[in-house]
Amino acid sequence: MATVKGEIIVNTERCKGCELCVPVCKEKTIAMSVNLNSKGYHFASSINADCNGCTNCALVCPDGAITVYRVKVN
Amino acid sequence: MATVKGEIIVNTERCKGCELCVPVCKEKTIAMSVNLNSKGYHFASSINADCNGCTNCALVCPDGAITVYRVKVN
Amino acid sequence: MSHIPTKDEICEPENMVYSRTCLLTDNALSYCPGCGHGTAHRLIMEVIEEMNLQADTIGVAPVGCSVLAYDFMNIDMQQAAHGRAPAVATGIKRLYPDKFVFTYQGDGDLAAIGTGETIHVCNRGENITVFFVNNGIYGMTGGQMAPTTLPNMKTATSPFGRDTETMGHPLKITELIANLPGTYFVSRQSVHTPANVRKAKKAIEKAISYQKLNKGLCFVEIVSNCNSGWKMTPLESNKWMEDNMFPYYPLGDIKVPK
Amino acid sequence: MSHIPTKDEICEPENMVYSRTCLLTDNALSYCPGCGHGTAHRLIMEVIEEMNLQADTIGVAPVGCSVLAYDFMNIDMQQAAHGRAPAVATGIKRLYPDKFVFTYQGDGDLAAIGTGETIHVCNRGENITVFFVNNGIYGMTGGQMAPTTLPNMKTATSPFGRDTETMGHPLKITELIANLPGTYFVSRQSVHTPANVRKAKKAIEKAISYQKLNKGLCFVEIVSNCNSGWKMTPLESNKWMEDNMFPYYPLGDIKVPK
Amino acid sequence: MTEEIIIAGFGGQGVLSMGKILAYSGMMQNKEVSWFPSYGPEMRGGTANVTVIISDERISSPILNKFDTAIILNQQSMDKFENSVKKGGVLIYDPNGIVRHPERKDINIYTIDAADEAARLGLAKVFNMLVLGAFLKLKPLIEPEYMRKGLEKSLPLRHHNSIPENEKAIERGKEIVKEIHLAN
Amino acid sequence: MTEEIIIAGFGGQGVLSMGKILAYSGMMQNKEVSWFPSYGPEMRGGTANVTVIISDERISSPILNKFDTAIILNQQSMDKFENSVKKGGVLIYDPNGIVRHPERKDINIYTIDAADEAARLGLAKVFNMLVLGAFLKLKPLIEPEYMRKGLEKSLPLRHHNSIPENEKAIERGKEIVKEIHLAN
Amino acid sequence: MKDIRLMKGNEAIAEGVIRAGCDGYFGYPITPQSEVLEYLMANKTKERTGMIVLQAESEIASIHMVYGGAAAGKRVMTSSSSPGISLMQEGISFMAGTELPCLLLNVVRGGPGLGTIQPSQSDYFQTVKGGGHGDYKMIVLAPASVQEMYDFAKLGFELAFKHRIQVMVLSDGAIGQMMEKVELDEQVPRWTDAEIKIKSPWATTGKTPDRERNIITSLDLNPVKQEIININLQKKFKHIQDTEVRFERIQCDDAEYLFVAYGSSARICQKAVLLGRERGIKVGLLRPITLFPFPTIELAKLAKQVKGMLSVEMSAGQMVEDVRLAVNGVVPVEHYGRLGGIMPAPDEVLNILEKNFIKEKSYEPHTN
Amino acid sequence: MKDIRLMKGNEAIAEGVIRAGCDGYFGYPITPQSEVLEYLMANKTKERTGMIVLQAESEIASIHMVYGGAAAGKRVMTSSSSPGISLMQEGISFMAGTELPCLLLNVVRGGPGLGTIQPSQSDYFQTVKGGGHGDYKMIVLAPASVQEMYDFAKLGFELAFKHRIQVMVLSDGAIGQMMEKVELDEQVPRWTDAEIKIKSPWATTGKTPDRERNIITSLDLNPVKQEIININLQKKFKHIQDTEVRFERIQCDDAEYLFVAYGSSARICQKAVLLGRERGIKVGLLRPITLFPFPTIELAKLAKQVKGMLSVEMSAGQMVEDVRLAVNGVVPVEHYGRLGGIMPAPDEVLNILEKNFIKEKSYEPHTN
Ligand SMILES: Cc1ncc(C[n+]2csc(CCOP(=O)(O)OP(=O)(O)O)c2C)c(N)n1
Ligand SMILES: Cc1ncc(C[n+]2csc(CCOP(=O)(O)OP(=O)(O)O)c2C)c(N)n1
Ligand code: SF4
Ligand code: SF4
Ligand code: SF4
Ligand code: SF4
Ligand code: SF4
Ligand code: SF4
Ligand SMILES: [Mg+2]
Ligand SMILES: [Mg+2]
Repeated sequence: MATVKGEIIVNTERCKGCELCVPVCKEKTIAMSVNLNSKGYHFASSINADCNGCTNCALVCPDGAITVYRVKVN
Repeated sequence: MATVKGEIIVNTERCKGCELCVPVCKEKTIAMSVNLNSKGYHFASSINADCNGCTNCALVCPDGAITVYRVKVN
Repeated sequence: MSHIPTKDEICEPENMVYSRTCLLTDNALSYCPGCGHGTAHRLIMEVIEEMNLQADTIGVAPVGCSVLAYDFMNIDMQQAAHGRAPAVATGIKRLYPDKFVFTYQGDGDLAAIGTGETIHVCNRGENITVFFVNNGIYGMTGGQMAPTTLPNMKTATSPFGRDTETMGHPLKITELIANLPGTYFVSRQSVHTPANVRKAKKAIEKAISYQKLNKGLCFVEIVSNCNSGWKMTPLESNKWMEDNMFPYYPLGDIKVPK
Repeated sequence: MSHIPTKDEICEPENMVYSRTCLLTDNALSYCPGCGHGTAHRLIMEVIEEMNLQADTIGVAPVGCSVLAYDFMNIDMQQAAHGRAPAVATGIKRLYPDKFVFTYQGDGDLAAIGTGETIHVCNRGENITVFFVNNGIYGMTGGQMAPTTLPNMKTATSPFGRDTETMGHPLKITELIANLPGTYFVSRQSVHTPANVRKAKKAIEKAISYQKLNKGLCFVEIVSNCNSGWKMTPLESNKWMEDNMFPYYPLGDIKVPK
Repeated sequence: MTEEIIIAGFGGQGVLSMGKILAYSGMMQNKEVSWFPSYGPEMRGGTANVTVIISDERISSPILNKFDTAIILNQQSMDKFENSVKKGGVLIYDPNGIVRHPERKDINIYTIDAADEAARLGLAKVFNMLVLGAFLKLKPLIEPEYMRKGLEKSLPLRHHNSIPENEKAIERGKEIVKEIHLAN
Repeated sequence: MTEEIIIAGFGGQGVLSMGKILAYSGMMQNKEVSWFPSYGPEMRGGTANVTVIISDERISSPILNKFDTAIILNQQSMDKFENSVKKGGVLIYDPNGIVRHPERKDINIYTIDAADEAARLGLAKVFNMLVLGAFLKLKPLIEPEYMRKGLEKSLPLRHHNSIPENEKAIERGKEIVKEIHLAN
Repeated sequence: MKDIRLMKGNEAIAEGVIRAGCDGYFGYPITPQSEVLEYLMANKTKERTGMIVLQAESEIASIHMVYGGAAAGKRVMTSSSSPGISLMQEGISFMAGTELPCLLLNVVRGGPGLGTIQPSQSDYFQTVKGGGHGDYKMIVLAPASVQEMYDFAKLGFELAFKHRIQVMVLSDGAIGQMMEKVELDEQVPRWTDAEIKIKSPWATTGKTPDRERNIITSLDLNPVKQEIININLQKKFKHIQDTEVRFERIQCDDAEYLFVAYGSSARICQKAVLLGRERGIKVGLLRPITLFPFPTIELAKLAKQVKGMLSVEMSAGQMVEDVRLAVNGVVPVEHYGRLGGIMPAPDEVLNILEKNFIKEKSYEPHTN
Repeated sequence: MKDIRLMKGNEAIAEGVIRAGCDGYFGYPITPQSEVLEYLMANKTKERTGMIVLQAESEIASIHMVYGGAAAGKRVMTSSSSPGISLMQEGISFMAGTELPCLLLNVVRGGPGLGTIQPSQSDYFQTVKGGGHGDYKMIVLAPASVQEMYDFAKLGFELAFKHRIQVMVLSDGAIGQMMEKVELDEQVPRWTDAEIKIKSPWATTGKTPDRERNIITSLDLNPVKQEIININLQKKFKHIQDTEVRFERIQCDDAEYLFVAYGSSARICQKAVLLGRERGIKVGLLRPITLFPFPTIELAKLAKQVKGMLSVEMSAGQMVEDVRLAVNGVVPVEHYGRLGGIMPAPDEVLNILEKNFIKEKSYEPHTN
C-alpha cells in the first residue's frame, strides 16, 4: 500500500505567530515555538514527523510562511 | 332622478395649452381656443354645457388651471 | 332645484369640487406645458394641506427641472446640491424628529450622482419620505441620458439610442431599495390619467402618514413624461410612457407594511 | 523507495506541493497576524500566476488595510482614492478591453463611500472583477463601524454596539448588486479553513476566467476577520466569524451564469 | 463696421438657426462673427434668443445689453428687448401675436408679416428666412453669394435641396418689410 | 527644565498609558506637558510609541527627533530609537527579547528586567509601572503625591483600586533598574 | 473647582462642541481625526445634552447633513482630514451661497493625494482662498494648542451664528493627536426650538401662519439678482475682515525680524524666538489666529518696523502669499516650509531666518 | 483647403480633443458645458478614431475614470462646470500626487453654490491656488476665443504629457456657449499601445518580464520619503514656471496704464484698449494665457513702465492677488469685477481705469 509522507518548512522570519496553522493540521505536526523571531513573534514549527503533506497549514497561512513537500512511500 | 351638472373655469393665463385635459373629458366639454394668452399659448376652454363636474380635467392639469364646480339637479 | 342652473349659478364657491390647493403659490410653474412635475407638486401639496401639515413640513428639492419647487410649494424648503437631498433630509430629520421631512428628486439626481445617498438613507431607514419623479432623462440640462433611460432610447447623450452593452441597463432603483430593511412603504405611480392621479394621491397620503410611525423610509416613485427631452407633444409623451416606460417600470405598490 | 525518507530527502524542489506564488513579492505583509487579507492576496496571485496573466493584469486597490497591496502583489497596480476603485477600473478597462482588470476593496470602501460607484459599475456591467473583503469594520482607520457591521457589534464608533434603529442595518451589498442585470457571477466565500480556501480559489478562478467572455461584472466577496478591530485573537476571530458573520452573510454562489 | 443684433422669439420659430445662418454667411464673407444663445433652463419657459455680432474687428463681448438691431418675434421678447435697441437703431418685428406694439420714437421700427406670408406660401419652415430677408434689406451686410455659402455651411447636407427655397424666402422678405411711422 | 522622552515598544505593553500617566502626573504638578503617540496604520505592524514632554515652559513641538530619555521595550524600537537619544542622555531598556543591545558610548544606558519581575510578581499588568519606576529613579521629576494624582486622573474610576499596586510597582522599578557600563 | 484634563486635541474639540451646545455632528472616519467621532459616540451625547451624532456614509453625505441641519437653524458640524475635506468642497460652496452657519474641522495631513497621515499645513490655500467654486470666504480659526482646539468650538459657533458663515477650524495632525492640558468650562445649554425661531428667523423650521415661507437656496438664474447676492456676500466678508481679526504678538515690540506662523508652526517659532533672543537676535512672532480674516493691517504695521519676515509653514509656501500681500513690498518676506508630514525644529527655522536676513544677505531697504 | 467652421466653444474643444488623438472622455452633464459630451457622442468617436466616450454616473466617478485611464498611459480627459469641478477636488489632488497627465475643462458659471449658469471667472482661486488638499499646481490655460478652445485641446495634452501634469482649461460660459470661427487642423493619430509603453514607461499596462512592476500611488507613510516626493513635485512646478509661461501683449509697448485680464474679460479689455486709445489714453492689455505658470516676470517688468494696473475679472478679485504679488508694491494695482454671471462692458472697464488712475487719484510713485 502506497502511503504519503510530507514535510513542511516554515519561513520563521515571515511567520507572525497567528496560530491559524496549528488546529488545521490533523497530524498535530505544528506547534508554536517558545522562541521569538526578530520581529518578536513566536513562530510556528514542525514538531513531529507525522506530516502527510496535506497542505492545509499552508492554505490557511495568511503570510505564506509555509512550504509543503510530499513524497510517496511504498 | 337626481343628476349632476358641472362647470369648469379655466384660468387662461395659467393654462399652457398642453391639451392633456381635452381627451380625459368624456363630455367633450373642453377644446383649445384659437386665441393665445399673453404667454402665447392656445388655452383650454369650455365649449359646451355638458360638463358633469367629474374633475377629471382638473386632476390631470399640471398647471392647476382648472376649477370645477358641481351641483345636483333634480 | 328643478330648473337647469346657469353657469353663474353653478360657479359659486359652495359648489366648488376642485380647485388648486392654497399650498401652491401663485407663481406660474416653470415647467414645460404638460409636464408631470406640475401634477406631482399639486398632489403632494394637496395632501399636506389636507393633513394640515404645513407648519410641520420641511421639503428638500435638489437640482433638476424642479429645482425651483420652492417657488411653487408654499412651505419651508431647502434647495439641495445635485444628488444630496437624502443627506440634507437626514440632517433635518435627525434634529427635528417630529417634523414631516420629504425630498423631491428626479431620476438623474436620485439614481445617478445621488445613488450612494439614496441607498444609505434607505438602509438607515431614515424616517423621511422620498418622492421620486422618474422621467427617464435629465430634463433640466437638456435631455441627456439618465440611469433610467430605456434601452435604445435616444437622448442628447445617446443620440443613436442607449446601447445597454456600453451604457448600462436602466436602473430599477426602486426595486433595489425595496430590498433594504430600512424601507417601509415603496410604491410606483403615475399622474397622467385621472385614475392614476387618484391612485398616486393615495400612495402619497400613505407615505406621508406612515412617516409619523417612525417605521422607516417611505418612497413613492412617479413615472412621468418629459415632453421636451423626449421631443414629443404632451399627449404623445403620455402615450409613449404607457407603451414603453410602464412595461419596464410597472406601476403599483412594491413594498407594503406587513 | 521503501525506506522512510528523511526530512532532507523530502524537502527537495521536485517534491514541493505548496509554496508561495512568485507573484507575491518578498516584502513582509503589513497585516496583523492572522488577517485574512494575506490569504486573499495569495489566492488571487496564485490564480493569476496559474492562468499566466501577469503581463495582462492591472489591479486597483483603494484605501483600507490593503492600501499597500501594490507592495505585495507583483503586478502593475494603481492605488485609488477611498471608494473609487470601480471608477478607476472602468477607466482602465474601457481603454484596455483585453487586459484583466480587478479591484480589491474593503467593506467600508465598497459599501460606504463607494456605494454609488459600486452600483453603477455593476449596472453598466463593466467587464472587470471585484474582490470584496468584508470584515464588517473599518480595519485601517482603527476599527470603526462599517455599513456591514453586525447588529449590536461594538466598534470604535459604536462603542455600545450597532443600534440598527439609528445606525442602520448591515448592508448586504452583494445580494443587492446580484439583482442588477450587469453582474454575471457573484459569489461569497471565506478563507479561514483549508476547505474554504479551496472553494474561494475556485470562485476566484471563475471570476477571472469569465472576464474574458465580456459578459459583465464578476464579484467575489470574501467574508474575513479583523482581529485588531474585533479585539480578538486570530483563532477567536475565525470562530466568531463563523458564529456571527456567516448567518448574516451566508457563503456560497449568489448568482451564476445560466 | 460692427453690427450687433439680437433675435428673440419662441423656441420653435427658428431663432437660433436664423442667427446661425447669418453668422455663417458673415464668416464666409471673411468677417469676424459671434453667435451667443440663451441657454439652460431659461429655455423651459419656451423663449429663445440669440445675439449675433458681425464685425470687421475682433469681437470683444459676445454678450451685450444694447443692440444695433433687434428682431423680435413674440410679445415676451418685445417686453424684454424693445429698450435694448440703441438710439437710432433698428427694431424689426412680426406683428402677429403682438399685443403691445413698440413705442420708442428714437429708433427705426419695421414690421414684417412673416408668419402670414409663410402660411400663405404654405411653407411654415421659411418663416425665419423671410425675417432674415427683412433684416438684410435694412442692413445689407452680406452679399448674396456669401448668403448662399452660409446656407450651405450651416444646413446639413440632407437639407441642401431646400436652399433655393430659402433664398427665395429671403428675397421675399426683403420685399415685404415695412417701415412704421409713429405719430409724434 | 524640559525633559523629552520617547517610550517605544509593542502594542500590548502599555506604552501609551505609561506615557499618559507620566504626562498626567506632570500636569498635576503644574508642569507643561505634552503626549504624542504614533498613530494610524503604523500600528498595524504592532509597534507603538509615544513622545512625552514635561517642561516648565510652553512646549513647542510635540514631535521630536532627539530625546533626553528613550525607554525601549523591544528590538524594533531599539533599532529605531537608539540613535535618537541626545548625547549624554538616558536609554532605559528591558533586555528581554533584545538581540542587539545598545552600543552607544556617549549616553547613559540602564536596564530593567521588568518583564521578568512582572512575571515573578504574577502581575503582567504592572510591567509598564515597573519601567516607569526605573525612569523616575533616574529622572525624579515628579513627586510621589503628584504621581498618585496622575494615576487617579488617568485611570478610569473602576481601576482605582489598583492604584496602590501600581505605586508599589513604581517603587519596585526604582529598585531594580541597573546601570550598564560598556567596555571602552 | 476647575475641570482640568489631559486630552488629545481631537477629544478636546469634541468635548468643546458638546459643551458649546452643539445640536448635531455628522462625520466619517479618517486618520488623524477619527477620535472626534469616537469621543462623541463614547460620550453618549444624546443622554448628556440631547446632541445627535451620526456616522455618515461619506464626507459628502456628512457635509450635506450639516447643510440640512444648519438650514433648519441648528448648531451643527462635521470634521475630517484633507482628502475628506476636498470631497466637501461643493457642499461648502453651497453653504457659503446660502450663508449657513456651521463649524467645520480639518485636521490636516500631508498631501497631495493620499499622501501621509502625518501633520501638515498644506491645505491653507484650499481653506482660505476657496477650494470650492465661486467667490466666498469662511472664517478660519487656527488653533496652536489643545486648549485652543477646545476653545474654538465655542468661539466657532458664536462667530458662525453672528455672521451666518461657515467657520473652519484649521488644525493639523500634531494638534489633533497630541495630549495637553485643557481647562474645561461650563455646559452651554442647547437652543430650544423656540429660541431657534427667534435667533434664526430665516431657518426652515416649518412655515407657520405668522410668517412667509422660508427658503434656503443659493440659486438665482437672474444674473442681476445673483450679482446683488454676491455683492452682499462680499460686504459681509469685508465686515468680518474689519471686525474679527485675531492674532497673537510674541516679542514683537522691539522685533527687528519677524516670524509669521500659525498652528503647530507657531509653536515651533515661539521656541525659535526664545532661542533667537538667547543668540541676541531681536526676533518676534506674529501668530495669526484667524487666517481669514487675515491680520493684514497688523503685518503692514510691522512691516514698517522690522527688516524682514519669515513665514514658516508646513507647506511649500501658501500663507506667505497673504503675508506678502499685506506687506506689499515694504520689506522682504521669505518662506520656509517642511513638506509631506515633517515638522521643522526651532533651531532649524531660526537658522533659516539668520541665513535669509542676517548672515548672507545684507539687508537693504526696499526702494523704487 | 482649410477646414473652417462656425462652432460653439464647447464643440470646438470636443472636436479638438478628437483631433488631438484623445483616447477617452469621461464626463457628466452640467450646464453650460454639456455640449462637450453631446458633441462627442454625436460624432461617433469610436468609429472615427477609436476614442472611447462614456457618460459617468457623477463627476466624482468621471475624474477617477480619468485617473484610471491616465495611470495606464492614455490621453484622457473630463469636463464640467463649477459645482462639478468642486466635486473633483479630491480626485485632482490624487492625480497631482501621482503626477498623472490629463486634460480637464471647467466652463465656469457663477457661484457660490448652485449660483447661476451664466459665465463667470470666480473659480480662479480654486484652479490656480489649489482647490484640493496638499501642495500642488496644475497648468492652467485660459482660452479667450473659440479658436483657443480648439487649440488648447492639443496644446493641453502636449503639456500634460511633457510634464506629467494635469492641464486645466479654465473657460467660462461665454466662451463655451458662443459660436465663432474655428480653423481645424489635421487628425493626430492616437498612440498605439506600443507607443504608450515607450512614451510613458511608468504606465500600468501590465507587468512584462522586461521591467519591474509599475505602481501608481500618492501614498507614502514615511514622512521622509513623502517629503522627497513633495520636493520633487515643487521642482517640477518651478521648472514649469520657468519655461511654460504664455501671455499676449496688446498695445503694451508704450502703455502708461495696463489692463490685466484673461479669457472673456480679456476680450472686453481688448475693446477697452481701443476705446481708450481713441480717448487718448495710453492703455495696454496683458492677457495671461497660462494662469499657472503666471506671467509674473512680465508683469514685474511692466510695473516699471506703467503708472497703474487694473485687473479685470468676472469675480470679486482673485487673479488680482497674483498681479499684486508680481508687482510687489511697485505700482498700484486695482481690481474691477462683475459678479454672479454678469459680463462688464468695454466702456465700463475703461471708465474704471480712468477713475482709478487718471481722474480722481493723481498718481504718485510708490516710495519706501
Ligand atoms: C454637481 C452637479 N452636477 C451636475 C449638475 C447639472 N444637473 C442639474 S440637474 C441635472 C439632472 C436633472 O435630471 P433629473 O434629476 O432626472 O431631473 P429632471 O430635470 O429630469 O426632472 C444635472 C445633471 C449640477 N447642477 N450639479
Ligand atoms: C476620502 C477619504 N475618507 C476617509 C478615509 C479614511 N479611510 C481609509 S480606509 C477607510 C476604511 C477602511 O475600511 P475597509 O474599506 O473596510 O477596509 P479594511 O481596512 O477593513 O480592510 C477609511 C475610512 C480616506 N482615506 N479617504
Ligand atoms: S501539510 Fe498537512 S499534515 Fe503537514 S503540517 Fe501542514 S497541515 Fe499538518
Ligand atoms: S499560519 Fe503562518 S503566520 Fe500563522 S503561525 Fe502558522 S506559519 Fe505562522
Ligand atoms: S369636470 Fe369632467 S366633465 Fe367637466 S369639463 Fe372637466 S372632465 Fe369634462
Ligand atoms: S391641462 Fe391645464 S394647462 Fe393643459 S391645456 Fe388643459 S387647462 Fe391648459
Ligand atoms: S424639460 Fe422635461 S421634465 Fe423639465 S419641465 Fe420640461 S417636460 Fe418637464
Ligand atoms: S486591522 Fe484588521 S483588517 Fe487590518 S490588517 Fe489588522 S486584522 Fe487585518
Ligand atoms: Mg429626470
Ligand atoms: Mg473592512
